[in-house]
Amino acid sequence: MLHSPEPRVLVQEDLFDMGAEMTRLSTGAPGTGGISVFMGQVRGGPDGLESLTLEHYPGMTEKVLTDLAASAMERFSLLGCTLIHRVGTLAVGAPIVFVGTASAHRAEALAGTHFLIDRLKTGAPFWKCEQYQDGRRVWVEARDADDKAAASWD
Amino acid sequence: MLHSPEPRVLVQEDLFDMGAEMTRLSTGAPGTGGISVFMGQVRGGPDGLESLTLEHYPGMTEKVLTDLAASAMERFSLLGCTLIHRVGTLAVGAPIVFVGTASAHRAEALAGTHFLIDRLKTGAPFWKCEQYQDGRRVWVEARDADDKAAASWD
Amino acid sequence: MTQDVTIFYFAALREQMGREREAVSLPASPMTVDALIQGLRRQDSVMDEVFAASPRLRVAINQTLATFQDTVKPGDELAFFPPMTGG
Amino acid sequence: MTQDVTIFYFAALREQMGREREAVSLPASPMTVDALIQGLRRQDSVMDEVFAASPRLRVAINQTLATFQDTVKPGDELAFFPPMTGG
Repeated sequence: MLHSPEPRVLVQEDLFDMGAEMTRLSTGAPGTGGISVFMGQVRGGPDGLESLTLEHYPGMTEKVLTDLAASAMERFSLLGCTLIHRVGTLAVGAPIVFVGTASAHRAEALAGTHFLIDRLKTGAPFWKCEQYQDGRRVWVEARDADDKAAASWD
Repeated sequence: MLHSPEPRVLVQEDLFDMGAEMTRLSTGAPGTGGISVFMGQVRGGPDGLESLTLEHYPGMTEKVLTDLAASAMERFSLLGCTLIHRVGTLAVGAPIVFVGTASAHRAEALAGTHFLIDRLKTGAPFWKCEQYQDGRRVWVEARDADDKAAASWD
Repeated sequence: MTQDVTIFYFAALREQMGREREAVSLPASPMTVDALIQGLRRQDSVMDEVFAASPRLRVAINQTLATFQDTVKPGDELAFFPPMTGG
Repeated sequence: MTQDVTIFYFAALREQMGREREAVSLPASPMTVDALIQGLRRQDSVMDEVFAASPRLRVAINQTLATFQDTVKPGDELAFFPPMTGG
Protein backbone atom coordinates (compact mmCIF):
# COMPACT_ATOMS: atom_id res chain seq x y z
CA MET A 1 0.00 0.00 0.00
CA LEU A 2 1.49 3.31 -1.05
CA HIS A 3 1.55 6.16 1.40
CA SER A 4 -0.91 8.92 0.53
CA PRO A 5 -0.43 12.43 1.83
CA GLU A 6 -3.15 13.99 3.99
CA PRO A 7 -5.89 15.78 2.08
CA ARG A 8 -5.27 19.49 1.60
CA VAL A 9 -8.32 21.52 2.68
CA LEU A 10 -8.41 25.32 2.57
CA VAL A 11 -11.15 27.91 3.05
CA GLN A 12 -9.82 31.32 2.13
CA GLU A 13 -10.57 34.72 0.62
CA ASP A 14 -7.46 34.70 -1.56
CA LEU A 15 -7.24 33.40 -5.09
CA PHE A 16 -5.63 29.97 -5.40
CA ASP A 17 -2.85 29.11 -7.85
CA MET A 18 -4.24 26.37 -10.11
CA GLY A 19 -0.89 25.45 -11.62
CA ALA A 20 0.80 25.13 -8.25
CA GLU A 21 -2.08 23.04 -6.91
CA MET A 22 -1.92 20.69 -9.90
CA THR A 23 1.85 20.31 -9.52
CA ARG A 24 1.41 19.54 -5.83
CA LEU A 25 -1.12 16.80 -6.63
CA SER A 26 0.98 15.34 -9.43
CA THR A 27 4.12 15.10 -7.30
CA GLY A 28 2.56 14.28 -3.92
CA ALA A 29 2.75 10.49 -3.94
CA PRO A 30 4.85 7.93 -5.81
CA GLY A 31 2.77 5.85 -8.16
CA THR A 32 0.54 8.73 -9.27
CA GLY A 33 -0.54 8.18 -12.86
CA GLY A 34 -3.16 10.87 -13.24
CA ILE A 35 -4.77 13.86 -11.64
CA SER A 36 -8.25 15.22 -12.14
CA VAL A 37 -9.32 18.76 -11.34
CA PHE A 38 -12.54 20.72 -11.34
CA MET A 39 -12.54 24.50 -10.92
CA GLY A 40 -15.81 26.42 -10.53
CA GLN A 41 -16.01 30.15 -11.10
CA VAL A 42 -18.58 32.97 -10.96
CA ARG A 43 -20.58 32.58 -14.17
CA GLY A 44 -21.49 35.81 -15.93
CA GLY A 45 -24.47 36.12 -18.20
CA PRO A 46 -26.93 38.47 -19.83
CA ASP A 47 -28.79 39.02 -16.55
CA GLY A 48 -26.35 41.63 -15.25
CA LEU A 49 -24.73 39.64 -12.45
CA GLU A 50 -21.83 41.60 -11.00
CA SER A 51 -20.55 39.49 -8.13
CA LEU A 52 -21.32 36.75 -5.63
CA THR A 53 -20.76 36.93 -1.91
CA LEU A 54 -19.88 33.56 -0.41
CA GLU A 55 -20.83 33.15 3.24
CA HIS A 56 -19.86 30.10 5.27
CA TYR A 57 -19.97 28.61 8.78
CA PRO A 58 -16.41 28.85 10.07
CA GLY A 59 -15.38 25.70 11.87
CA MET A 60 -18.13 23.52 10.44
CA THR A 61 -16.96 24.22 6.89
CA GLU A 62 -13.45 22.95 7.51
CA LYS A 63 -14.82 19.93 9.36
CA VAL A 64 -17.24 18.99 6.56
CA LEU A 65 -14.61 19.46 3.84
CA THR A 66 -12.01 17.46 5.76
CA ASP A 67 -14.47 14.59 6.29
CA LEU A 68 -15.51 14.74 2.63
CA ALA A 69 -11.90 14.60 1.45
CA ALA A 70 -11.15 11.67 3.76
CA SER A 71 -14.15 9.74 2.50
CA ALA A 72 -13.12 10.34 -1.12
CA MET A 73 -9.53 9.19 -0.38
CA GLU A 74 -10.90 5.95 1.04
CA ARG A 75 -13.72 5.34 -1.42
CA PHE A 76 -11.63 5.93 -4.58
CA SER A 77 -8.21 4.79 -3.28
CA LEU A 78 -6.85 8.25 -3.99
CA LEU A 79 -3.18 9.19 -3.70
CA GLY A 80 -4.00 12.84 -3.11
CA CYS A 81 -6.94 15.18 -2.63
CA THR A 82 -7.20 18.97 -2.55
CA LEU A 83 -10.30 21.04 -1.73
CA ILE A 84 -10.04 24.83 -1.77
CA HIS A 85 -13.12 27.02 -1.43
CA ARG A 86 -13.08 30.79 -1.47
CA VAL A 87 -15.32 33.03 0.65
CA GLY A 88 -16.10 36.74 0.49
CA THR A 89 -17.14 38.80 -2.50
CA LEU A 90 -16.07 37.46 -5.91
CA ALA A 91 -16.60 39.22 -9.25
CA VAL A 92 -17.90 37.54 -12.41
CA GLY A 93 -15.17 35.26 -13.76
CA ALA A 94 -13.46 34.81 -10.40
CA PRO A 95 -12.54 31.26 -9.34
CA ILE A 96 -14.64 29.96 -6.42
CA VAL A 97 -13.68 26.36 -5.83
CA PHE A 98 -10.84 23.99 -6.70
CA VAL A 99 -11.30 20.24 -6.38
CA GLY A 100 -8.39 17.99 -7.27
CA THR A 101 -7.54 14.32 -6.93
CA ALA A 102 -4.55 12.09 -7.72
CA SER A 103 -4.65 8.35 -8.33
CA ALA A 104 -2.74 5.51 -9.94
CA HIS A 105 -5.25 5.11 -12.79
CA ARG A 106 -7.53 7.68 -14.37
CA ALA A 107 -10.91 6.19 -13.42
CA GLU A 108 -10.43 6.78 -9.69
CA ALA A 109 -9.25 10.37 -10.01
CA LEU A 110 -12.10 11.24 -12.40
CA ALA A 111 -14.74 9.65 -10.19
CA GLY A 112 -13.24 11.16 -7.04
CA THR A 113 -13.40 14.69 -8.41
CA HIS A 114 -16.97 14.22 -9.61
CA PHE A 115 -18.01 12.84 -6.20
CA LEU A 116 -16.32 15.68 -4.33
CA ILE A 117 -17.86 18.55 -6.29
CA ASP A 118 -21.33 16.94 -6.21
CA ARG A 119 -21.19 16.41 -2.45
CA LEU A 120 -19.56 19.74 -1.70
CA LYS A 121 -22.33 21.64 -3.50
CA THR A 122 -25.08 20.54 -1.13
CA GLY A 123 -23.21 19.23 1.91
CA ALA A 124 -20.78 21.98 2.92
CA PRO A 125 -22.10 25.08 4.71
CA PHE A 126 -21.61 27.72 2.01
CA TRP A 127 -24.26 30.11 0.77
CA LYS A 128 -24.15 32.40 -2.25
CA CYS A 129 -25.72 35.84 -2.46
CA GLU A 130 -25.81 37.41 -5.95
CA GLN A 131 -25.32 41.13 -6.51
CA TYR A 132 -26.62 42.61 -9.76
CA GLN A 133 -25.64 45.77 -11.64
CA ASP A 134 -29.04 47.28 -10.83
CA GLY A 135 -28.40 46.86 -7.11
CA ARG A 136 -30.53 43.75 -6.51
CA ARG A 137 -29.28 41.18 -4.00
CA VAL A 138 -30.57 37.63 -4.38
CA TRP A 139 -29.74 34.60 -2.25
CA VAL A 140 -29.14 31.63 -4.55
CA GLU A 141 -31.78 28.91 -4.13
CA ALA A 142 -30.70 25.31 -3.78
CA ARG A 143 -31.33 23.29 -6.96
CA ASP A 144 -33.07 19.92 -6.91
CA ALA A 145 -30.63 18.78 -9.61
CA ASP A 146 -27.76 19.34 -7.16
CA ASP A 147 -29.50 17.30 -4.47
CA LYS A 148 -30.03 14.50 -6.97
CA ALA A 149 -26.38 14.63 -8.08
CA ALA A 150 -25.20 14.44 -4.47
CA ALA A 151 -27.61 11.58 -3.71
CA SER A 152 -26.41 9.62 -6.76
CA TRP A 153 -23.25 8.78 -4.76
CA ASP A 154 -25.18 7.35 -1.76
CA MET B 1 -25.93 30.62 -28.33
CA LEU B 2 -22.61 31.77 -26.92
CA HIS B 3 -19.56 31.78 -29.13
CA SER B 4 -17.10 29.05 -28.23
CA PRO B 5 -13.45 29.33 -29.20
CA GLU B 6 -11.94 26.67 -31.46
CA PRO B 7 -10.55 23.64 -29.64
CA ARG B 8 -6.85 23.90 -28.82
CA VAL B 9 -4.98 20.80 -29.98
CA LEU B 10 -1.23 20.37 -29.59
CA VAL B 11 1.18 17.47 -30.10
CA GLN B 12 4.59 18.43 -28.81
CA GLU B 13 7.77 17.28 -27.11
CA ASP B 14 7.81 20.18 -24.68
CA LEU B 15 6.24 20.21 -21.25
CA PHE B 16 2.93 22.08 -21.07
CA ASP B 17 2.07 24.72 -18.46
CA MET B 18 -0.96 23.38 -16.56
CA GLY B 19 -1.75 26.66 -14.82
CA ALA B 20 -1.63 28.65 -18.05
CA GLU B 21 -3.82 26.08 -19.81
CA MET B 22 -6.40 26.19 -17.02
CA THR B 23 -6.45 29.99 -17.09
CA ARG B 24 -6.92 29.93 -20.85
CA LEU B 25 -9.91 27.57 -20.50
CA SER B 26 -11.45 29.56 -17.67
CA THR B 27 -11.25 32.87 -19.53
CA GLY B 28 -11.88 31.67 -23.07
CA ALA B 29 -15.64 32.19 -23.35
CA PRO B 30 -18.18 34.33 -21.52
CA GLY B 31 -20.63 32.24 -19.54
CA THR B 32 -18.04 29.71 -18.39
CA GLY B 33 -19.00 28.36 -14.99
CA GLY B 34 -16.55 25.52 -14.59
CA ILE B 35 -13.57 23.80 -16.08
CA SER B 36 -12.53 20.20 -15.77
CA VAL B 37 -9.03 18.90 -16.37
CA PHE B 38 -7.32 15.54 -16.49
CA MET B 39 -3.55 15.23 -16.62
CA GLY B 40 -1.85 11.87 -17.14
CA GLN B 41 1.80 11.28 -16.30
CA VAL B 42 4.40 8.52 -16.43
CA ARG B 43 3.59 6.30 -13.45
CA GLY B 44 6.57 4.99 -11.54
CA GLY B 45 6.46 1.80 -9.55
CA PRO B 46 8.47 -0.98 -7.96
CA ASP B 47 9.14 -2.60 -11.35
CA GLY B 48 12.06 -0.30 -12.19
CA LEU B 49 10.45 1.71 -15.00
CA GLU B 50 12.74 4.54 -16.01
CA SER B 51 11.00 6.24 -18.93
CA LEU B 52 8.42 5.91 -21.70
CA THR B 53 8.96 6.75 -25.32
CA LEU B 54 5.81 8.04 -27.00
CA GLU B 55 5.66 7.44 -30.74
CA HIS B 56 2.88 8.82 -32.92
CA TYR B 57 1.68 9.13 -36.51
CA PRO B 58 2.32 12.76 -37.48
CA GLY B 59 -0.59 14.19 -39.39
CA MET B 60 -3.09 11.54 -38.40
CA THR B 61 -2.61 12.34 -34.71
CA GLU B 62 -3.53 15.99 -35.13
CA LYS B 63 -6.50 15.03 -37.31
CA VAL B 64 -7.85 12.49 -34.82
CA LEU B 65 -7.42 14.83 -31.86
CA THR B 66 -9.04 17.74 -33.70
CA ASP B 67 -12.04 15.58 -34.66
CA LEU B 68 -12.28 14.23 -31.11
CA ALA B 69 -12.24 17.73 -29.64
CA ALA B 70 -14.90 18.91 -32.10
CA SER B 71 -17.16 15.98 -31.27
CA ALA B 72 -16.79 16.66 -27.53
CA MET B 73 -17.60 20.38 -28.03
CA GLU B 74 -20.80 19.41 -29.83
CA ARG B 75 -21.84 16.47 -27.67
CA PHE B 76 -21.36 18.22 -24.33
CA SER B 77 -22.11 21.83 -25.39
CA LEU B 78 -18.63 22.83 -24.29
CA LEU B 79 -17.39 26.40 -24.20
CA GLY B 80 -13.77 25.34 -24.55
CA CYS B 81 -11.65 22.26 -25.10
CA THR B 82 -7.89 21.68 -24.89
CA LEU B 83 -6.00 18.51 -25.83
CA ILE B 84 -2.23 18.44 -25.46
CA HIS B 85 -0.25 15.23 -25.90
CA ARG B 86 3.50 14.95 -25.55
CA VAL B 87 5.71 12.70 -27.68
CA GLY B 88 9.32 11.60 -27.31
CA THR B 89 11.04 10.14 -24.27
CA LEU B 90 9.50 11.03 -20.90
CA ALA B 91 10.91 10.09 -17.49
CA VAL B 92 8.87 8.68 -14.61
CA GLY B 93 6.72 11.48 -13.19
CA ALA B 94 6.68 13.50 -16.41
CA PRO B 95 3.33 14.79 -17.65
CA ILE B 96 2.13 13.06 -20.84
CA VAL B 97 -1.34 14.36 -21.61
CA PHE B 98 -3.54 17.32 -20.69
CA VAL B 99 -7.28 17.21 -21.36
CA GLY B 100 -9.37 20.22 -20.39
CA THR B 101 -12.92 21.40 -20.96
CA ALA B 102 -14.96 24.48 -20.09
CA SER B 103 -18.74 24.66 -19.80
CA ALA B 104 -21.56 26.67 -18.28
CA HIS B 105 -22.41 23.98 -15.70
CA ARG B 106 -20.17 21.36 -14.13
CA ALA B 107 -21.82 18.21 -15.47
CA GLU B 108 -20.88 18.93 -19.09
CA ALA B 109 -17.24 19.77 -18.36
CA LEU B 110 -16.80 16.68 -16.17
CA ALA B 111 -18.40 14.37 -18.73
CA GLY B 112 -16.51 15.98 -21.60
CA THR B 113 -13.14 15.42 -19.97
CA HIS B 114 -13.98 11.82 -19.12
CA PHE B 115 -15.14 11.18 -22.71
CA LEU B 116 -12.02 12.77 -24.19
CA ILE B 117 -9.46 10.84 -22.17
CA ASP B 118 -11.32 7.53 -22.65
CA ARG B 119 -11.51 8.02 -26.42
CA LEU B 120 -8.01 9.42 -26.77
CA LYS B 121 -6.48 6.36 -25.07
CA THR B 122 -7.59 3.93 -27.75
CA GLY B 123 -8.47 6.13 -30.73
CA ALA B 124 -5.48 8.40 -31.28
CA PRO B 125 -2.33 6.98 -32.93
CA PHE B 126 0.08 7.02 -30.02
CA TRP B 127 2.16 4.08 -28.81
CA LYS B 128 4.17 3.74 -25.62
CA CYS B 129 7.44 1.89 -25.29
CA GLU B 130 8.69 1.36 -21.73
CA GLN B 131 12.38 1.51 -20.82
CA TYR B 132 13.48 -0.19 -17.59
CA GLN B 133 16.53 0.36 -15.38
CA ASP B 134 17.84 -3.08 -16.37
CA GLY B 135 17.79 -2.12 -20.04
CA ARG B 136 14.57 -3.91 -21.05
CA ARG B 137 12.34 -2.23 -23.65
CA VAL B 138 8.67 -3.24 -23.67
CA TRP B 139 5.91 -1.99 -25.95
CA VAL B 140 2.82 -1.32 -23.84
CA GLU B 141 -0.05 -3.68 -24.69
CA ALA B 142 -3.52 -2.27 -25.23
CA ARG B 143 -5.83 -2.97 -22.29
CA ASP B 144 -9.32 -4.42 -22.74
CA ALA B 145 -10.50 -2.12 -19.96
CA ASP B 146 -9.50 0.87 -22.09
CA ASP B 147 -11.43 -0.46 -25.06
CA LYS B 148 -14.47 -0.96 -22.85
CA ALA B 149 -14.16 2.57 -21.41
CA ALA B 150 -13.95 4.05 -24.91
CA ALA B 151 -16.91 1.97 -26.11
CA SER B 152 -19.02 3.08 -23.14
CA TRP B 153 -19.45 6.44 -24.91
CA ASP B 154 -20.78 4.89 -28.17
CA MET C 1 -22.43 23.70 33.53
CA THR C 2 -24.47 26.40 31.86
CA GLN C 3 -28.03 25.70 30.77
CA ASP C 4 -27.47 27.95 27.76
CA VAL C 5 -27.13 26.94 24.15
CA THR C 6 -25.75 29.22 21.47
CA ILE C 7 -27.70 29.55 18.24
CA PHE C 8 -26.20 30.80 14.97
CA TYR C 9 -28.18 31.89 11.91
CA PHE C 10 -26.68 31.99 8.42
CA ALA C 11 -27.32 33.51 5.00
CA ALA C 12 -30.90 34.62 4.17
CA LEU C 13 -32.06 33.33 7.57
CA ARG C 14 -29.53 35.54 9.36
CA GLU C 15 -30.84 38.57 7.50
CA GLN C 16 -34.48 37.69 8.17
CA MET C 17 -33.80 37.12 11.88
CA GLY C 18 -31.88 40.39 12.10
CA ARG C 19 -29.16 38.72 14.16
CA GLU C 20 -26.37 36.25 13.55
CA ARG C 21 -26.20 34.60 16.95
CA GLU C 22 -27.87 34.51 20.34
CA ALA C 23 -27.71 32.58 23.58
CA VAL C 24 -30.91 30.97 24.78
CA SER C 25 -31.56 28.98 27.91
CA LEU C 26 -32.61 25.40 27.61
CA PRO C 27 -35.93 24.92 29.45
CA ALA C 28 -35.33 21.19 29.88
CA SER C 29 -32.63 18.66 29.16
CA PRO C 30 -32.64 16.47 27.20
CA MET C 31 -35.02 17.94 24.66
CA THR C 32 -35.29 17.85 20.87
CA VAL C 33 -34.33 20.70 18.56
CA ASP C 34 -37.96 20.79 17.55
CA ALA C 35 -39.23 21.21 21.11
CA LEU C 36 -36.70 23.97 21.81
CA ILE C 37 -37.69 25.82 18.63
CA GLN C 38 -41.42 25.51 19.32
CA GLY C 39 -40.87 27.14 22.69
CA LEU C 40 -38.71 29.94 21.30
CA ARG C 41 -41.23 30.67 18.52
CA ARG C 42 -43.97 31.17 21.10
CA GLN C 43 -41.88 33.92 22.75
CA ASP C 44 -40.49 35.58 19.60
CA SER C 45 -42.86 36.66 16.81
CA VAL C 46 -40.02 37.46 14.37
CA MET C 47 -38.60 33.99 14.78
CA ASP C 48 -42.07 32.48 14.49
CA GLU C 49 -42.72 34.25 11.18
CA VAL C 50 -39.28 33.57 9.72
CA PHE C 51 -39.28 29.88 10.64
CA ALA C 52 -42.86 29.46 9.36
CA ALA C 53 -41.78 30.92 6.01
CA SER C 54 -38.69 28.67 5.76
CA PRO C 55 -39.89 25.09 5.40
CA ARG C 56 -36.53 23.72 4.21
CA LEU C 57 -34.34 24.97 7.07
CA ARG C 58 -31.37 22.83 8.02
CA VAL C 59 -29.96 22.45 11.53
CA ALA C 60 -26.47 21.65 12.78
CA ILE C 61 -25.61 20.61 16.33
CA ASN C 62 -22.00 21.26 17.31
CA GLN C 63 -21.09 21.89 13.66
CA THR C 64 -22.51 18.60 12.44
CA LEU C 65 -25.67 18.36 10.33
CA ALA C 66 -28.54 17.07 12.44
CA THR C 67 -32.32 16.76 12.35
CA PHE C 68 -35.04 18.54 14.28
CA GLN C 69 -35.61 15.28 16.16
CA ASP C 70 -32.06 15.18 17.52
CA THR C 71 -31.37 16.04 21.15
CA VAL C 72 -29.93 19.31 22.42
CA LYS C 73 -27.79 19.36 25.56
CA PRO C 74 -26.58 22.28 27.69
CA GLY C 75 -23.55 23.93 26.11
CA ASP C 76 -24.39 22.80 22.58
CA GLU C 77 -23.82 25.05 19.59
CA LEU C 78 -26.88 25.08 17.32
CA ALA C 79 -27.05 26.59 13.86
CA PHE C 80 -29.97 27.09 11.48
CA PHE C 81 -29.56 27.86 7.80
CA PRO C 82 -31.14 27.45 4.35
CA PRO C 83 -30.10 24.60 2.04
CA MET C 84 -26.42 25.00 1.21
CA THR C 85 -25.32 26.40 -2.14
CA GLY C 86 -21.55 26.04 -2.31
CA GLY C 87 -19.23 25.08 -5.09
CA MET D 1 -1.31 9.09 -61.64
CA THR D 2 1.05 6.66 -59.98
CA GLN D 3 -0.08 3.12 -59.23
CA ASP D 4 1.96 3.23 -56.04
CA VAL D 5 0.70 3.39 -52.50
CA THR D 6 2.85 4.36 -49.54
CA ILE D 7 2.76 2.12 -46.48
CA PHE D 8 3.85 3.25 -43.01
CA TYR D 9 4.53 0.94 -40.08
CA PHE D 10 4.48 2.15 -36.48
CA ALA D 11 5.65 1.11 -33.03
CA ALA D 12 6.40 -2.61 -32.44
CA LEU D 13 5.31 -3.38 -35.99
CA ARG D 14 7.85 -0.92 -37.40
CA GLU D 15 10.60 -2.64 -35.42
CA GLN D 16 9.48 -6.11 -36.47
CA MET D 17 9.27 -5.08 -40.14
CA GLY D 18 12.70 -3.45 -39.95
CA ARG D 19 11.45 -0.44 -41.89
CA GLU D 20 9.15 2.49 -41.22
CA ARG D 21 7.80 3.07 -44.74
CA GLU D 22 7.84 1.70 -48.25
CA ALA D 23 6.21 2.28 -51.60
CA VAL D 24 4.44 -0.68 -53.18
CA SER D 25 2.68 -0.90 -56.49
CA LEU D 26 -0.99 -1.64 -56.53
CA PRO D 27 -1.59 -4.76 -58.70
CA ALA D 28 -5.21 -3.80 -59.34
CA SER D 29 -7.56 -0.96 -58.57
CA PRO D 30 -9.88 -0.94 -56.80
CA MET D 31 -8.82 -3.65 -54.37
CA THR D 32 -9.24 -4.17 -50.64
CA VAL D 33 -6.52 -3.67 -48.04
CA ASP D 34 -6.82 -7.36 -47.33
CA ALA D 35 -6.21 -8.36 -50.95
CA LEU D 36 -3.22 -6.04 -51.22
CA ILE D 37 -1.72 -7.45 -48.04
CA GLN D 38 -2.26 -11.08 -49.05
CA GLY D 39 -0.33 -10.37 -52.24
CA LEU D 40 2.52 -8.61 -50.45
CA ARG D 41 2.81 -11.39 -47.88
CA ARG D 42 3.30 -13.96 -50.64
CA GLN D 43 6.33 -11.99 -51.88
CA ASP D 44 7.82 -11.01 -48.50
CA SER D 45 8.49 -13.66 -45.88
CA VAL D 46 9.33 -11.11 -43.14
CA MET D 47 6.02 -9.37 -43.69
CA ASP D 48 4.23 -12.70 -43.79
CA GLU D 49 5.66 -13.74 -40.42
CA VAL D 50 5.14 -10.40 -38.77
CA PHE D 51 1.54 -10.01 -39.91
CA ALA D 52 0.74 -13.63 -39.00
CA ALA D 53 2.02 -12.94 -35.47
CA SER D 54 0.02 -9.70 -35.13
CA PRO D 55 -3.67 -10.62 -35.13
CA ARG D 56 -4.85 -7.27 -33.77
CA LEU D 57 -3.22 -4.96 -36.32
CA ARG D 58 -5.04 -1.75 -37.19
CA VAL D 59 -5.01 -0.04 -40.57
CA ALA D 60 -5.44 3.60 -41.57
CA ILE D 61 -6.10 4.84 -45.10
CA ASN D 62 -5.08 8.44 -45.71
CA GLN D 63 -4.69 8.99 -41.98
CA THR D 64 -8.18 7.77 -41.13
CA LEU D 65 -8.84 4.50 -39.31
CA ALA D 66 -10.18 1.91 -41.74
CA THR D 67 -10.80 -1.83 -41.99
CA PHE D 68 -9.08 -4.53 -44.02
CA GLN D 69 -12.21 -4.66 -46.18
CA ASP D 70 -11.92 -1.02 -47.22
CA THR D 71 -10.73 -0.12 -50.70
CA VAL D 72 -7.23 1.13 -51.59
CA LYS D 73 -6.75 3.50 -54.54
CA PRO D 74 -3.59 4.62 -56.33
CA GLY D 75 -1.82 7.35 -54.38
CA ASP D 76 -3.32 6.34 -51.04
CA GLU D 77 -1.29 6.47 -47.84
CA LEU D 78 -1.69 3.26 -45.84
CA ALA D 79 -0.48 2.68 -42.32
CA PHE D 80 -0.41 -0.44 -40.18
CA PHE D 81 0.10 -0.41 -36.44
CA PRO D 82 -0.73 -2.23 -33.19
CA PRO D 83 -3.67 -1.13 -31.02
CA MET D 84 -3.05 2.41 -29.83
CA THR D 85 -1.87 3.11 -26.30
CA GLY D 86 -1.94 6.87 -25.81
CA GLY D 87 -2.97 9.00 -22.88
